[in-house]
Amino acid sequence: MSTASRQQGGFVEQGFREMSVALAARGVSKSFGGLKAVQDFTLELPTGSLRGLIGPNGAGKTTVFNLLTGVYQPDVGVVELGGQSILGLRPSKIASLGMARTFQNIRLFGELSVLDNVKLACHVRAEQSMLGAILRTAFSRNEEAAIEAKARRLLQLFDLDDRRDEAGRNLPYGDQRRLEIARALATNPKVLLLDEPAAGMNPQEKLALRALIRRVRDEFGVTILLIEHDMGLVMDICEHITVLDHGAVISRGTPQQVQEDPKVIEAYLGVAEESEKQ
Amino acid sequence: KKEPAAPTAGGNTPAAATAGEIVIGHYGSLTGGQATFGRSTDEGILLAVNEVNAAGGLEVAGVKRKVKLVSEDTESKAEKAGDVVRKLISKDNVVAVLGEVASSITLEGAPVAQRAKIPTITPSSTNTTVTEVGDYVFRVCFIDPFQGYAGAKFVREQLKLTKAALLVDKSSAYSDQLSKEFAQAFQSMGGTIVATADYTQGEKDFNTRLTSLREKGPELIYIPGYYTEVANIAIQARALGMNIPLMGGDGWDSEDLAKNGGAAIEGTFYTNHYAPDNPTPAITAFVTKYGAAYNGKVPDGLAALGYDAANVLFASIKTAGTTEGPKLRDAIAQTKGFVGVTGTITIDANRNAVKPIVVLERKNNAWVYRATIEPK
Amino acid sequence: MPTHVLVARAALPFLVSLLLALLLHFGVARFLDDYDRGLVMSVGINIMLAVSLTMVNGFTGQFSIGHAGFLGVGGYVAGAVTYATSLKLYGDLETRGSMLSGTSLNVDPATLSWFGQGDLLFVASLLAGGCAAALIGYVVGLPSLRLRGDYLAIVTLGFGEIVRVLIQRTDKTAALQAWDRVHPGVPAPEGVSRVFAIENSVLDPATGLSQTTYTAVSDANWFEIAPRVGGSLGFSAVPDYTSIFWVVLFAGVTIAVASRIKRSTFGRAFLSIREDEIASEAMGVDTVRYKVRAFVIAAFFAGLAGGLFAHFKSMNPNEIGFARSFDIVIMVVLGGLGSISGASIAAIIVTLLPEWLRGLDQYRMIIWALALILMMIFRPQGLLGVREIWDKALWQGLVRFIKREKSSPKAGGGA
Amino acid sequence: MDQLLQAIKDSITIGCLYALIALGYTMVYGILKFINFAHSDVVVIGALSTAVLGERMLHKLAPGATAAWYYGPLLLLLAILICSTVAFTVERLAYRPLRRAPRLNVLITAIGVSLLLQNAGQLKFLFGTEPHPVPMLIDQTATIFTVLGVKFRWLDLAIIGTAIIFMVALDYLVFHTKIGRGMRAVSHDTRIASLMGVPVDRIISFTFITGAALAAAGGFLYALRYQTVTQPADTGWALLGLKAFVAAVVGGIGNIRGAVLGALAIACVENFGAAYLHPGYTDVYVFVILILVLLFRPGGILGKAVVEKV
Amino acid sequence: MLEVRSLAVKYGAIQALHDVSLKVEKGEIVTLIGSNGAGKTTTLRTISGLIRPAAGSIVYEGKDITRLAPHEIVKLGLAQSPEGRGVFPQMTVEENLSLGAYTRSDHAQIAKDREHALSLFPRLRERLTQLAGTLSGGEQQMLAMARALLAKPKLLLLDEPSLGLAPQIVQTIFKIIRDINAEGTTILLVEQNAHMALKVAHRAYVLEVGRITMQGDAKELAASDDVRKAYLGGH
Ligand SMILES: Nc1ncnc2c1ncn2[C@@H]1O[C@H](COP(=O)(O)OP(=O)(O)OP(=O)(O)O)[C@@H](O)[C@H]1O
Ligand SMILES: Nc1ncnc2c1ncn2[C@@H]1O[C@H](COP(=O)(O)OP(=O)(O)OP(=O)(O)O)[C@@H](O)[C@H]1O
Ligand SMILES: [Mg+2]
Ligand SMILES: [Mg+2]
Repeated sequence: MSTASRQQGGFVEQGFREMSVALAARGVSKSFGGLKAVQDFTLELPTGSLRGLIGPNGAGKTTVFNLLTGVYQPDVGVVELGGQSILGLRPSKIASLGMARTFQNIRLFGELSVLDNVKLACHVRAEQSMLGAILRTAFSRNEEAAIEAKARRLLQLFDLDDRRDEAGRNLPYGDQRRLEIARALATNPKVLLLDEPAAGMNPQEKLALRALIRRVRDEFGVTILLIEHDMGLVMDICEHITVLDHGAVISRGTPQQVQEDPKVIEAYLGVAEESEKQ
Repeated sequence: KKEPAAPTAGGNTPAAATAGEIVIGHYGSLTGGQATFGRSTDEGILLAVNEVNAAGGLEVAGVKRKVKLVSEDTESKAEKAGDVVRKLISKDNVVAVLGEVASSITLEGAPVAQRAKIPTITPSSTNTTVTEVGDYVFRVCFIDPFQGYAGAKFVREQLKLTKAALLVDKSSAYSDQLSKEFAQAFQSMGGTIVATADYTQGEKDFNTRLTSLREKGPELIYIPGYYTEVANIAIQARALGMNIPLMGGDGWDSEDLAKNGGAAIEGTFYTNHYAPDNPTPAITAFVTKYGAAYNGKVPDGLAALGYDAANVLFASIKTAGTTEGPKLRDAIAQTKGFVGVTGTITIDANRNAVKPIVVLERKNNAWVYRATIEPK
Repeated sequence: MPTHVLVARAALPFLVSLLLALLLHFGVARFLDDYDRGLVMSVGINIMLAVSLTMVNGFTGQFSIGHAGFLGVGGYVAGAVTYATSLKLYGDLETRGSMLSGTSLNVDPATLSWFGQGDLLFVASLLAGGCAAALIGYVVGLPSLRLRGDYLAIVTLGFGEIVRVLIQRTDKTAALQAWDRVHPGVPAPEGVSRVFAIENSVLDPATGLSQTTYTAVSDANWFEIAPRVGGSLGFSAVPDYTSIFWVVLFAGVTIAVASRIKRSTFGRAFLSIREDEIASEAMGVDTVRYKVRAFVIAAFFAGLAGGLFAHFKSMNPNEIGFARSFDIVIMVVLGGLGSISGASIAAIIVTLLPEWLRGLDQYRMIIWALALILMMIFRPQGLLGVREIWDKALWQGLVRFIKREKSSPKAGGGA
Repeated sequence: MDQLLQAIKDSITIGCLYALIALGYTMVYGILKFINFAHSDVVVIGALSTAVLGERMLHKLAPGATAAWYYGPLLLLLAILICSTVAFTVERLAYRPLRRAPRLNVLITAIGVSLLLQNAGQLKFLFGTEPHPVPMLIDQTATIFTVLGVKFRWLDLAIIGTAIIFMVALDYLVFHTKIGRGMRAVSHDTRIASLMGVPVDRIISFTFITGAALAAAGGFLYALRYQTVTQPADTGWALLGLKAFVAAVVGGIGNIRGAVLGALAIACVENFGAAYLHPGYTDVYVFVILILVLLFRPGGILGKAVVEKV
Repeated sequence: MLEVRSLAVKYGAIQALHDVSLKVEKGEIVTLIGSNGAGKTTTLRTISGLIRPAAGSIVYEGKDITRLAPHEIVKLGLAQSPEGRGVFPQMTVEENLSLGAYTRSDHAQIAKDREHALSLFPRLRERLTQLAGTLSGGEQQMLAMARALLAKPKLLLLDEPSLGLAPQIVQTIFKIIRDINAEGTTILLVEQNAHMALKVAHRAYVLEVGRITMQGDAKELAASDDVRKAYLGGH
């Protein structure tokens, strides 16, 4: 797997110029009752990019994620994954097509062990049949072994291997967040959506997370879209940022451009950015 | 003759015989939905057993031996009946099994006894199929076809009515069969069934159904159900202004029907195994003894049948002179003219009891004996 | 690993079941009396029910309280197949099994073969029952597309009740009838006074009353015979093929299949649904499909159990209702949600304890109820929790526990 | 026509009975999220204590005569007292220790309690197995008016009236009092509710007592209407409980007004089904309607489908 | 006002707190910082009576509250805004707010406080009839804070009030903390945003794997090297 991903990583470098689009949303809108949570949202994620989605609370960021992953269906608009429309598909189908996510409110399988959390996520790539599993054919046996190996490798990467037998919900908050990312990666995604991965972490842990996200992008060649309120983190690692307010895109560009956009300062950053930086 | 590899052979060594005691089993619904029936039957059987023991025991081949009764609970579930009968036979080594009231439960228990070649007598399962299980299965009650016939005959010949409606408990095979037999007999005697409606055990509300029956103008409603529902049906029918006679079968037999139905059951009839006020010596003696044993209770038909079933068994053990299954079976099959509380019982070729039926009428707040219908 | 080793390993649990079944049937059963043997079979059937329900309630965390419905469907279908075929082929309802099958009392055991044509019929009917139940399981699982949690539970309950009422109200079984009722006017052949016949009731619209005629089973089509098995009297006219051998074999297979699934990637997929459906979808688990699958598999084994039940005791519509379903749920929870071995042990307890308590008379059911409540209060995670008897962790925990128990009194003694 | 009228009248009266029972289910479900299978047994206790106490008090009453007017309310009060005590004790001893256990455990405990109450009730020195007659607390036949041969009796009025009084009182309690607010808070999240200062245990006890009082009223009216109360293990009771529960679900479980609506709906389905389709399949109609309602409105008629935001 | 003495808490076999002692004086803002899994939430839960400690005691205004039920503790004026928002998801925003004032009965004042809270979070006013569960993460956090304000406690425990909030709202939250403190509410604050927490607090405790490792004046701690390194992301 590592060689494959590295190749893919190499491909990313070139593909960047060709602007192959991993994920695209065009003119997507969603309202709840009278509330327009997302309006005419458009976004293109080039393959291998690492981009950010920010905006004030209730701007519609999580809703965008839900629209992309099939949890909600857009009222209008198109969502394409690798050039193929994924409108109307169930979230599980979308996941099998190569999109994974983490949740703003952590959703681990609390009673399952850390290892099983990751192994479960490998299920979507499993090829054995249920009958094969019942009869425990050689194929299913080998596949189980491969899944175990893959899960262990991921846990090692995320520094969670020594806690693999613990129940998911007994991990501290920060570890749970990392486990969520590991679990998402286990589905072999092409696109990874992270919803506030740094929430509830202290500055020290956030630093480590930054490095980890970069590494994931580089080593796995995954395209990443990130929601985060920690400006330090967003501005540091994202190549490109989209800003939402009241469901509409109010600005997009490089961190530099966005940070200087008066609309963004008014709606979101405010004076906060100043005091944060002290 | 030895039975090859009968699984019970190991269990049925005459351990009881050496102890001098004759063990008989009773399986019945001592708890659950039909506990009233099971407990009444049990009391009747116990009375018979105590009587025999008080007289020093049962004389078998010249030796007086005490009788021991083992009663087991089926929880009113057919599913349990097999287990329970197996237990009586394998663990308690009973020589014969008495039991169940409900035909559906007896149908589960009887095959077990049949297979083990232990005679079984059901006191009160009236469904025809019960004794068809095999040659070890007997009953001391009449069967539903006869009861339906007797009811029809009474309505046509004594009440002289021609238009009847049926209200059937569809959850009970007893009710189902009885209604069909009644209808058939009634029609063959020139009556007509003007309407039919049905219900399920445990239901409490019959207004809609009674209303629909009323529209057809019947002169009598035949309700072959259990007294639990009949009381309600009567009350609701009277409240709807239907003051025509109601009639049913032995499922009505319980002092609770009067208690619950109150004035509404005035002018109703039912066919039964016996009438406590029927002044035959057997009945009077039984009623007195039963009252003395169970602080003044008036025995219902199930208690009387339990008592008779036990006594038929005892008489057969005496004539057989042994408790061995096949011989005992033959002795029971030869029962003829046994004078029981519920009439003179003769066992026919199909192992059913041939006996007369009585009709009771509710008059001035009391059940009174009205007529006897002899077997066809 | 060489192929034959792999194959042997793959088949191991099934072989073990077979051996155990043979051992119990020919070995242990000799020392038991009829009653005990009956209990062993009841236990086995209940294990199948509990383990199959574990796949729905324990693995996927759905909450089915209509499991007895599948027992009913399987039992009635399997029973009907044997019943109709026996009548059609043999004209009677005797067993024609082998030494593996249940009651063949009228036959000299020495003449019995290893596998009779009756066994073939029996196994075929069991499979038919299982498949019918699985089909219904599919239908019952479908609402899980829209319903979650307790609402799904209530739908399963509703389904169970519908099955019960429908069975209760179908016509009754064919019964022995007098020859002249069935063939009016035709003289009876010598020695024949009664034949198996089915009732044909025609409703007279004027009176609402049914007119009854009879058809001899030998003249009827099998599809006329098979469905007529309902009715409130119960369905007891099924030849008793079920034996300890078959029950133990099928219970073993059920346990093996369930635990194989549990330990495979599919087991994890099931468990993830129990933990968090939304996250599970996001990880690519098609939750609806898996829930339906769980229902289908569980229903299949419950249907098999039903078939065994029908060829052992009698089917009765009043006893496949919700009370029975609750009994099975009790076993599952008592054993520990999701634990296969736990459910099996609980099935043993739930079957045997009330029997052992006989003798307590009218207090028996009270004590059983109290025991149930106390077990829930003092062992809320069930007997084994989510663990299995064959999990190392369970034994390690036990060893640690015993060691601690042992060491503490020693310390006390030393002081 | 008279059949229609009769069916409507019966639907309403029976619907009221179902509603009283359904409310108990819905309240306990709402607050503890488990189906209290022992609830129908509390209804039985209400009905049986009405019958047994009535028998004791009024044994000198001439057959067919009606008791003085105050016996009705008196017996109702006693039934409420007994049922509430039973429910309180059960909650305290059997359910409270399981506050943190998975819901399925509580459910099994409820089944255990139900078995316990049934079998204890069958003991000879309690209610025994035989049916109990109910003294005439109200003249069964006294009619207010008759339309098309359908009689509207005082009895029907008493049932509907009592039920309405209880339901209105409950509605007020839940939606307009502090206790009601507490109940609703506990129903959503006990832990957070306790952080808001809501005395969770007391509220839960109170809910059980209220539910039991309604059950007692249901049992009482039942006894009044049907004049005879059968033993506790009678399957009819379990089925009655089940239908009341189904009513609660159809209306939207946890929703007080929904329970009443669901009860009326279920009673209609039963009575109209029996009158116009086939009386033998009433249970099937009820469960088919249940499944249909849930498929088209997964939260019940008045219930909100639970939305979970991710 | 609040004194926690030698608190020990266990989750089954895992010991989450060892010998934790801390003090909150009337009128103070005290903050409790520490990395993930240090036991901050556990400490607050134990104070509120949600968890029974294995050892130690909690004294509030001279009264031992270690064994009191959560609602009794709230009645004494000690409220908590729990971790993970803890709104009632199936209730509307409006109902959530009214439950905040459950223990109070001064209706006129409640209405005023409600107005005040809504003016602090205009977002909530727009959403009064929405089910709290469908609010965005940040909106839920605002609701939890507003609800805590309506309880008018004497001592308020806040568990990560700034989690998932946009930078500007974070500012608002800390301003509110200062304001209500100025109005006389004592506050015990648990924060990951140690930076801001140390700025508003008077005193601070540092919790590490279930033990208090440092304590003292907030400004001084913020300046100390250890704290800068571990919790402020300083270099
Ligand atoms: N299922 C729903 N029903 C009604 N309103 C909803 C629903 N989901 C989201 N909303 C509303 O849509 C808006 C956008 O919510 P969303 O969760 O996308 O915000 P967000 O940008 O992720 O905010 P935050 O940073 O606080 O997490 C919010 O105002 C929220 O109240
Ligand atoms: N219910 C539980 N069962 C077992 N262990 C638990 C439980 N809750 C917490 N823990 C453990 O107790 C320790 C302290 O947890 P706590 O939630 O108090 O930490 P915290 O300081 O609030 O961390 P965070 O900043 O992540 O919220 C952690 O190691 C955690 O894994
Ligand atoms: Mg969000
Ligand atoms: Mg915390």
